[in-house]
Amino acid sequence: MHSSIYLTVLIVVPLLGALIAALVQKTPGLSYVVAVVTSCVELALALVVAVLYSPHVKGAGTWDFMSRHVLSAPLGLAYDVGLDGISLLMMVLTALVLVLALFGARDRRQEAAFVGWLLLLTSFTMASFLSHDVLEFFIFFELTLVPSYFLISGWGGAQRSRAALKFFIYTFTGSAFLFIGILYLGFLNQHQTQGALTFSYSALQGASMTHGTAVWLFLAFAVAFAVKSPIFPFHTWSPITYAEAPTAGSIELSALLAKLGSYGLLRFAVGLFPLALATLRPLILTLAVISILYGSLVACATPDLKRLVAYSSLAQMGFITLGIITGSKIAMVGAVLLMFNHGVITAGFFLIIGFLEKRRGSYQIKDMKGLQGPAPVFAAIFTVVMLASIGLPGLSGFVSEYLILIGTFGTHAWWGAAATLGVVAAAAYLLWAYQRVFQGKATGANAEIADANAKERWVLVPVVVLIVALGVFPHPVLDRISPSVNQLIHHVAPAGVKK
Amino acid sequence: MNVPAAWYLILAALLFGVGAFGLLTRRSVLIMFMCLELMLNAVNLTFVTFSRSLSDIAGQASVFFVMVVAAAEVTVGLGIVVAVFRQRASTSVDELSGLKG
Amino acid sequence: MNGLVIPSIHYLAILPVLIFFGASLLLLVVSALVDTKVTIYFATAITSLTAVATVVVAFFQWSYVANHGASTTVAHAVVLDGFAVVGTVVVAVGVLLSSLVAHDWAKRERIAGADFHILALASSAGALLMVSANDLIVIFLGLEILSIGLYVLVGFDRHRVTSAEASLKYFLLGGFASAIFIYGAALVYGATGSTNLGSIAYFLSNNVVLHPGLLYAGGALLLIGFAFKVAAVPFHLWSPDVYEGAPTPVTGFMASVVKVGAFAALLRVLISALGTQLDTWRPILFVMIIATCIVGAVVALVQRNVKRLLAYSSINQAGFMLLGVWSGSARGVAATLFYVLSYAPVVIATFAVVTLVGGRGDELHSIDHYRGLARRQPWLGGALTVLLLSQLGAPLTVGFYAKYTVLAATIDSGGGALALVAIITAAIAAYFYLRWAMWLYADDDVEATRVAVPTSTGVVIGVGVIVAILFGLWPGPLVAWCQHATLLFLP
Amino acid sequence: MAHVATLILLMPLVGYLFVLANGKGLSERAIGVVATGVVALSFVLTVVAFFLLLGHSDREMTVHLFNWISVGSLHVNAALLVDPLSITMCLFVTGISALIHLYSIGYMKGEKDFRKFFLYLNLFVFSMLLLVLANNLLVTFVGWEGVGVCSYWLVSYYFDRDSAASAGKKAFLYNRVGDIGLLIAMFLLFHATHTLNYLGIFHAAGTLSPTVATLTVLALLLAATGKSAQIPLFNWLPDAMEGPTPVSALIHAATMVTAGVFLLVRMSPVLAMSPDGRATIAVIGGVTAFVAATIATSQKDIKKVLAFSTVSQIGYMVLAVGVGAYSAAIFLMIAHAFFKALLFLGSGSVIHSLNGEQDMRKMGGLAKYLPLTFPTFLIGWLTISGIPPFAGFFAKGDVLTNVFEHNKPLWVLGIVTAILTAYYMSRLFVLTFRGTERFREDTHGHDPHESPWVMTLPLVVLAVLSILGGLINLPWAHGRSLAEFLNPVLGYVPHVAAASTAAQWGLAAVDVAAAVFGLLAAFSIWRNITESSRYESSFLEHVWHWDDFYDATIGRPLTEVAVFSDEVIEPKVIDGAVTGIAVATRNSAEGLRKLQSGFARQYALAMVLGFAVIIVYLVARVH
Repeated sequence: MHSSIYLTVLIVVPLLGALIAALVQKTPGLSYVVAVVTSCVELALALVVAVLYSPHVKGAGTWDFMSRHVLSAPLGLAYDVGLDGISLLMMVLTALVLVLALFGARDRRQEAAFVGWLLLLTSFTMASFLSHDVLEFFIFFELTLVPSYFLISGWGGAQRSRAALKFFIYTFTGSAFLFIGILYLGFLNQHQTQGALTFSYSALQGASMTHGTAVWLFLAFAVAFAVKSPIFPFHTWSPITYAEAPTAGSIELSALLAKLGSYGLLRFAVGLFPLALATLRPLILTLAVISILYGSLVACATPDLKRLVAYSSLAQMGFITLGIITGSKIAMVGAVLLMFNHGVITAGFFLIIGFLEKRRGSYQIKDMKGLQGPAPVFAAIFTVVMLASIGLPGLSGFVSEYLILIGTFGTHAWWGAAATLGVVAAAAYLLWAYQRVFQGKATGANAEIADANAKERWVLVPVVVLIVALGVFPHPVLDRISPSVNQLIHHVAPAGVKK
Repeated sequence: MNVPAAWYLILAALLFGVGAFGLLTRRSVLIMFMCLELMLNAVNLTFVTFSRSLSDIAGQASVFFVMVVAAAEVTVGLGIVVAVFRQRASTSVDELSGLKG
Repeated sequence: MNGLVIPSIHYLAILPVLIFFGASLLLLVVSALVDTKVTIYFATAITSLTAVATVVVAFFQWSYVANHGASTTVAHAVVLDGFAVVGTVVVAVGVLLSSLVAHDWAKRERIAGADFHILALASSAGALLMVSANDLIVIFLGLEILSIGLYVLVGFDRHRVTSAEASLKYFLLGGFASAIFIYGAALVYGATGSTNLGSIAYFLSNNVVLHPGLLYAGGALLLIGFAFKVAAVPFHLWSPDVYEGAPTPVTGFMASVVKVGAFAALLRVLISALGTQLDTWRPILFVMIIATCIVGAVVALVQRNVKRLLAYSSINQAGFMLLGVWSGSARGVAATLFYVLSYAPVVIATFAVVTLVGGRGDELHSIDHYRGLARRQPWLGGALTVLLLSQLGAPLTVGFYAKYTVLAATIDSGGGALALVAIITAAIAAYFYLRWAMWLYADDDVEATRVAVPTSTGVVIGVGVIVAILFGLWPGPLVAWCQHATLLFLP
Repeated sequence: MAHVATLILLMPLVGYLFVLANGKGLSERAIGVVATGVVALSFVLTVVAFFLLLGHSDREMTVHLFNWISVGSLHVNAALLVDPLSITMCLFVTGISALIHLYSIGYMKGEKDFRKFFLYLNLFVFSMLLLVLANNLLVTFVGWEGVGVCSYWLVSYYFDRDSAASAGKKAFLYNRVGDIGLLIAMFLLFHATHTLNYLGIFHAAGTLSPTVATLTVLALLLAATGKSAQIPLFNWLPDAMEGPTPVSALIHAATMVTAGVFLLVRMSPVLAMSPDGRATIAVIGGVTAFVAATIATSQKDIKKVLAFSTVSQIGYMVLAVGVGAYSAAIFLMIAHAFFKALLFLGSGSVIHSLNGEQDMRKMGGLAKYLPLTFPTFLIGWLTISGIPPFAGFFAKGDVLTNVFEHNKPLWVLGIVTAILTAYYMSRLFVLTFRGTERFREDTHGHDPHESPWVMTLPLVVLAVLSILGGLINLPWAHGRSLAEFLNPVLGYVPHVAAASTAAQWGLAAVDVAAAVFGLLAAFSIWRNITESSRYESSFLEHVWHWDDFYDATIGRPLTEVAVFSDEVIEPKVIDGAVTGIAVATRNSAEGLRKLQSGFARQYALAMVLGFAVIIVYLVARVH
């Protein structure tokens, strides 16, 4: 077992970065440098932790880097961090996405504030992924709203204020239920143990409850996470938000914050209320499948690229939810993997869209045509990302989607079969978008645009590399996920989950 | 002759009610003051009655407090009325509805 | 009838009240005797001194209580317990901050003389009395002292007609409310044979009530009296008008100090006196809380005047404070105490900002006047943002833990549904707090002028922000203190 | 052996990466040489592997590369299965690919994206080899999708032509629909047999329940119809002719489109478990063969004719699979690869000589201008028409004989199709090489020029192969025949009395008769006319209105639903619910604020009412 100091540093470094960035805001550009350095340090740290975690691959004990400090006994408030294979992946993603956002989506307006919010957001997200305490998770989960809100409302597009408010209020309302649920669970546990009020994950896992209570609590949790993910029909905030947010914001939101939803669903909803699964599984599976098909359908018709990615994310999150809920181990592992892959893929999408928007001053599909002529490199990279998202074997998206589908098919054949249709749908809307944007004859402004410059290519390199590498050699990652999922399932097992 | 305590209480309640009713129905600030006074005196009557029937002196003591308070209220209240009257030569509360919504 | 017995008096218990009265009288006398008007600086100095002295006294009170436990004095009419001490501290701090804001305000409005401070000190004395009262009559006295001072303070601004209107409305309705309250006290006295909270509790726990009707009616009337003071729906209608009409520093004072006094007394009456009747008054409170939370949050959505907006916001907050009362447990009392304690400085600071933006004549309170404030003056705007986020209940601000504690208490006593409704209204409230915050960062418009930030007001704002953030990061000690204070709650 | 197999697979990938890595640096010549060289190399290696395999006692060996996916009970290795079937496939895939690479050097000369073209081509060969060499369904699926995406790229190679872009998309989507079949088949098999390895599945095939077996076979059939352009998913192939002609020859004639047939043959042990499934396959194949043939008779574009002819020929193969004549299917597949590649390349050479003209009405009389293309094309024509002793005769004969043994009605359909085949090919031949010269305005009066040697050499080689191809599986040559070579890996088929030698001669005679009849018919009709509304019905020309049908039943409705959800459901329903709540709140706020009338006495009244409510409650409580 390693010391928890690593994780604490992971959480604190971005905070310090934000602080320094604020302090040096007088000198132009310096704050950006600070942020970049911070992000690189963060990523390096994340990788170090990932390496240190390796011994657990053989799945002895899956939790590591743990420690718990009670901050306020009467509040049951504690600083309690830990890392297992699932949060490991999310941690790396968090650090990675920050780097991509900073390098790929620089915004020079009030730069100090901009990077400051980004760093804060990273710190809070990191903390929520690393929390081993439900209340602590909730606090940081809520906290991520604030930086996102200011990023959107400060640097977004024309309708940014509407988008920001909608995003905040919607998710805030969703987490209201989560909050009540957490408190209820905490006191339930306290009344049982007659001990101190605690929200420690492992402690609450021990709480016994009636089936009805479990169902209600699960719902309370699920609503918040369904909004965050988002899952149909709670997705209405996402298209406008992704569209209006600045590129960096869209990246953070879709690649990272959405995963907070699915992560919470897996770790807390499923992890704490296995009893409820038996009852609610059909409902949630159905919603997931609807998300897949409906998202793809709307993506075919939606007029701009960012909305397109928003709806495709809806579909992808549908796959993830499917894998989490279906209860087959294979599918769960696939879902966790897809959380990571989808993060990388959407980041890639939004980066490219951002670059194109910078050149064309629009992300409307109708404003673009035949870009493959003047910008073959963009076209090529977009194709790779697109094919990964479609689920082309050999690229990262496929492995995760395949695992989810084959697992689901085993436990819930019909839902699995329905979800398989999503594979075609994804191809349909993405290829059509590709045709409209990149193929055909480029005229006017479209013919003029410059291809990716060196910096942009370098930003996109890691995306492509990850997409290919995880498509061909996923097993190092799978080896880290599987034991943790095993443990989770082992706990959930009573609720009739297939091993 | 010996009148049962209940009658006093009912009388007090009636007085209180009359006061409240007046407060709700009359426009003139001054009359509303009187209604307030009436209500407070109804309270006093109640106190005295109870203190008698409980044969406990504390009740009667409270009456003095109430009287003092009532006096204080009136002074302050009249001050305010004067201030308002200076601004608009009227003592009707209904004209004071600038603040709303 | 044997000779008159002078009750023994433990002066430490009533020392804060005496100090405040003394200070108030002192200022009064001085300003009466000195032919030239006493300078505002002198008045503020005295007030600050009083507040500090009171805090010091509170420290001694605390150690006394810690050693000897809670005790009553003056024929059990006044109580000295941890709860009272905390309340005293909050009131003192509230007065201090408000007077600091009023200081600059008075200078800006060219209001010479110490009148404001005299009145503020006097009514705070009332609040202190309510905090430590253990007898319905004493509570009534406290209430009246508090209110009568306020009536004048509200009408303090002679330049604005609205000020006088607010004052008269407040006076009429306040008088009505106190009449109702004292009538309730009378009925309870009739039903239980005493106005002393302790004796009432004792009586109710040992006898069967002959006339439950009397008791219930009395209790209801008392409850209404308090509900009026804390502006709970449907007894809240006065507050938006009064908040808008009153001079802004006074509004801040009302939103903090008055609430402390009212809630302290309310807790004592409902929990220590009528604790046995929990099942009776809980449903009433249940409905009242839901109405209060919803009306506060919803009506605020359509307000353009920030003072009215804050009035409704504070109605919503009052709903949350009542949650602690509803739960009726030690956890609940502590929660309400913590809520009031953490809310007071934040709201005073918020009104301090509003005072500044209000400008000469205290008129500029449309939300439009906040457009681009944070872009022109990052520090002021940032401070207001933090204060708003705290009232919104965002994590890492003290407001979050305030809401957390009351909700926890509610759920602990089985009020899950109530808690859910409350927090959803918090989500609604988030809308107007955020919209306001967003205006602060909206693109700068040209003709807007910089807002001057005088020192003492700046200090107040700073304090508010520090409280919001510091205890947001590190709520432990404060919460523990409130809990400890509640353990020393009588009985 | 293992290394050889690995190298066979890796060679094209090496070429791909090499060209990719060297960026714009390489000259066209260098690129062409490298790309062609690597493929030729892997052909040589395949030949080596072939003889090594002949030497082996058991002709079935697995080459383990690395562990790909391993979760819970799902273990998938990246591994190769070297057995007669895969080697046979490799042989003709690499061989023909090499030739077509060579041909492309000439054909694509001076194209803008010359480099990209060869990149795709190499990647395609790699994927194709992966498809045939894989030892489990999932790796096959990788290759399966790989060839699909390469085909997408190559079809929409002229991306600035909207028609090309759409065609590429269409190809990909139709294939995707087929892929659902393959995925479902995998899921079914995995949960029934707990493995995806071919050998494992075959081993457990006996335990499959009839339902699962049939479902699996149908799913596989769906996959095959997608990839191999069979009914109902056949109509992407003609559009795919938008790609450069070598692509049509390699991908859409010789190799990729036969992958479906290969898959079915590969899974023959599972097919063996489901007679119903096989019957369905046979019908699909027979009908497709016929329908496509009819359409081919009325096409004006030379490549379209060849495309439908391909569909029709593959129909024969599927038919063969359906009746359990797996070796016959493979035999026809190889022969078809030879002559169809030949025909496509020939037509390519023609098109090349006419500066890109594809309409047969603007050709004619080319025989004397194309001294090499003409004779080779002639051979191709005779071969496909089924004239002995060319490969086509034997291959088609083998298929039809087996069909005759199992299913008479389908045999009749097959014969009719044979007549049609001879007919439309002859029509094509006549319109192109005989008759009057109608191409002058295309060539601006010049004489058409024969293509360079890099293009003609492949023609010659393929012509030779078309002539001699029959040798690999002569009906009377038992022992050293393809059938005997493949037999061990093929699924068991219930035996029926094989036709007697006499009967076989009879059938052969019928085949020849059919061919000759079609031939003569074509010559008599098309000798001196170039178009005829009588013999080219628009119904056939428009592919039985198949596309319009899909468009009306699937395409447009779905689009409308999509637009509806985007323009109505999203804003009105999903978002409307939220905004509705917001508006409702706002309105109630406006209502509540009316209560705040500003009249103090009304406030007092409200208090009294509140008191009244409380009293009512208390009274209710006391009693």
